Amino acid sequence: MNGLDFLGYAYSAVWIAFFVYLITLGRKASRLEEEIRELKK
Amino acid sequence: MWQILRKDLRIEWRTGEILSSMLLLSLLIILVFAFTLEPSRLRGPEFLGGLLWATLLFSGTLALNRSFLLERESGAWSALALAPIEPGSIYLGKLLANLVVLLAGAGVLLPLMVLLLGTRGLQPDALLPVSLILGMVGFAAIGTLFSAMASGTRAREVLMPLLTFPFLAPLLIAASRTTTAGLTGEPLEAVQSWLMLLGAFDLVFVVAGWLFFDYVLED
Amino acid sequence: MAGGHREWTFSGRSVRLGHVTEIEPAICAHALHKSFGGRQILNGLSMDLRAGECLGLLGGNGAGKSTLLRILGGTTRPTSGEIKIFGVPLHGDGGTASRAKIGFVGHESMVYRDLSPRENLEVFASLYGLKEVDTEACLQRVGLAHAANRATRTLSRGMLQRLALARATLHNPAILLLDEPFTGLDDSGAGRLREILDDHIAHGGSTLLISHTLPEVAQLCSRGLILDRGKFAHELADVSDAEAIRDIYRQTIATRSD
Amino acid sequence: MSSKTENRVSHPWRDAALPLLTGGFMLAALIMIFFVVPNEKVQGVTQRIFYFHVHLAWMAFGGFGFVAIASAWYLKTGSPRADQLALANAEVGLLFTTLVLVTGAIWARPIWGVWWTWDPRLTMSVVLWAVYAAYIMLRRLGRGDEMITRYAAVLGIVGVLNIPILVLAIRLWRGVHPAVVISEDPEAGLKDPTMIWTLVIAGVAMALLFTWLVSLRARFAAIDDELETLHLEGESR
Repeated sequence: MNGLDFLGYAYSAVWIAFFVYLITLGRKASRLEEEIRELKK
Repeated sequence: MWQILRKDLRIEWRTGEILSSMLLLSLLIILVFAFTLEPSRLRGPEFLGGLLWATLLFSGTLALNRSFLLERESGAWSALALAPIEPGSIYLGKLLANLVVLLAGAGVLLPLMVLLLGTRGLQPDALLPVSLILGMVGFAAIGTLFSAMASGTRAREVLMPLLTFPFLAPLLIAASRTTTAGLTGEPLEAVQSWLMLLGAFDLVFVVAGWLFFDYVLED
Repeated sequence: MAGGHREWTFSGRSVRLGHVTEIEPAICAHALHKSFGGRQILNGLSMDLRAGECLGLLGGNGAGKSTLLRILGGTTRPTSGEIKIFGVPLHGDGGTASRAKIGFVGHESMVYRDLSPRENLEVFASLYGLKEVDTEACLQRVGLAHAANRATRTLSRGMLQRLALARATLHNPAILLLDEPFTGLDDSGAGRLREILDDHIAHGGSTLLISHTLPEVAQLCSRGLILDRGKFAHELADVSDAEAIRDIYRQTIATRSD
Repeated sequence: MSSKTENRVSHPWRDAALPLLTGGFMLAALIMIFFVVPNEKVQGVTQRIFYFHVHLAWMAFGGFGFVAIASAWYLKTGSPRADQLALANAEVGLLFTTLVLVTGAIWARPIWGVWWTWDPRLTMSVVLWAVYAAYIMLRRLGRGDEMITRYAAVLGIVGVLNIPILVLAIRLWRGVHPAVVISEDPEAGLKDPTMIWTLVIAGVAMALLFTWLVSLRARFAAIDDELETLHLEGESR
């Protein structure tokens, strides 16, 4: 495996991790929005 | 607009506070240049434009800050907001008053720098005042708008240069270039595009300040 | 101004009565909100200042009285809401001109410390576009003639308050917005302020007065509003009896602690 | 907010399509850049960073444009949504500008032999970085203060007015003394069609990522604002 391939795998891994993080952030935002809607009632 | 210009000049004429503090700081900055850089190397006229603008930038920031501190003290700024004049006119009045002070400062500072740095081989021509005035209009336009904003916040001394300096990047490049050209007798053609750039900068930001001051005047 | 002769001059002096119409209130504020530093100061507040009336604004510390007054005067911009001065929106076309109808005395004197009282009045006269204004008479009216040329920086608190009063009444405004105007004034100063107010009311001017001294409100005002946490808690149609106000005031504050 | 009564509001575009599309395109772009696309003739492997670098820059500057539009919208209507969008665009734009500077430095080191040079584009990026860092600083200073929000909106609009002048000034400035000359090899540049494809895919991926980040940031800004109001209402009850 040459250096470029290695970098490619590394960056893809980083991206997938970041992607998952962003998805959880989105979930968290939805949950908070839900809670605020509840609180308003 | 003229009322505000007259009022500011009257105060400045009486106290001389802004101009004297600006000049004193300028002198100190020249000393700093002399101590930190080898003074004999600063003799070349090609550095003078840049050194002058660097000095004016720092001392001018002080002057602009001070000018709005005067307004905020005892809340006179609110009285301007109460008055039946267009916010744009208040902006132009403050801009002109600041411009007069800044130009006066530059007028004193330039010969002082030539004297202290021992600059040789100067050939000043009509380009020099033109470049100083064009540069100062832009500086005062940005500075008046942003120090009006900064003076309303709790971190005014820090915020004003933070907001102003990046905006002044094109102005500083153009003004130091043309001022150096005006000092060394370069032909006008060499800096024509720089002068046009300065003009455009002045026009854009004077108009922007005039338009947006409405949102800055009131708390 | 379109239609009707609301403004006319009498021997060179604008007569304030001319502004008064029965239809339009002097100030009409609608749904004012203001938050500052993450705190809601005004909470959807609406009010009228009727032409010719003297309205007392009551409320505890931090109820939002001063903020309301500054917003009505146009030195602070509301987060949302609308203000009309004699039917003209304050923030809009013609809003600049309607600022000339307002005289404002706030917590701060709003004058330049480096100019003398006389010079200050000259500056403000020029800002209000007054060609010939008798600054002498204006200083005389507030009893500051003897200090006309002193540096404002050296004036005492009460003298500054007098100067602020002179500044606010310089242009004979149809509306006076006063935020605890008696603060710092001695007996003679307070007497002069009362004279000015009586004169203003007699000429049909409208007044909005913030005060913590209930007898003062009872003496000067014809109507009262109690402000609590950015909302109006109570309207007092009759404020002639200071004791009665005090009772209602206490009641309003008492309901709050529930 | 709205008077919607249903408990769960579904946002299929925001919650599903946008994340999935971004994830897919970004993965595709990474595969193209690292495994598919051939080396450029002159700059070699280093040139691959450009597939991201260029789009990062475009999205960052586009974001600053959106700051100005949202700011103008805020000044016109006072809508909190506009303000949240301006903040989100400024923050994500600043993040992307930071990445532009980092990728620029990584590229400059092997090609020009230095980490930093006063190249027009790099200079431009660093000045804009400072402008929007000051913008965010101003906003941090006055959280929840309507006056500061108004000032920031003015700054957001005036900041964009500065960009064309800045571009002209820096072009003129560096034009006088060309710092680095890149060889004019006719073989250089994007000659292979896969290079163009990579560029396009990376561009779409970057645009999607920018949109996703901005939408997330704006949602959290809205949540912040809502919590603030709820807190205040609770206080005055």
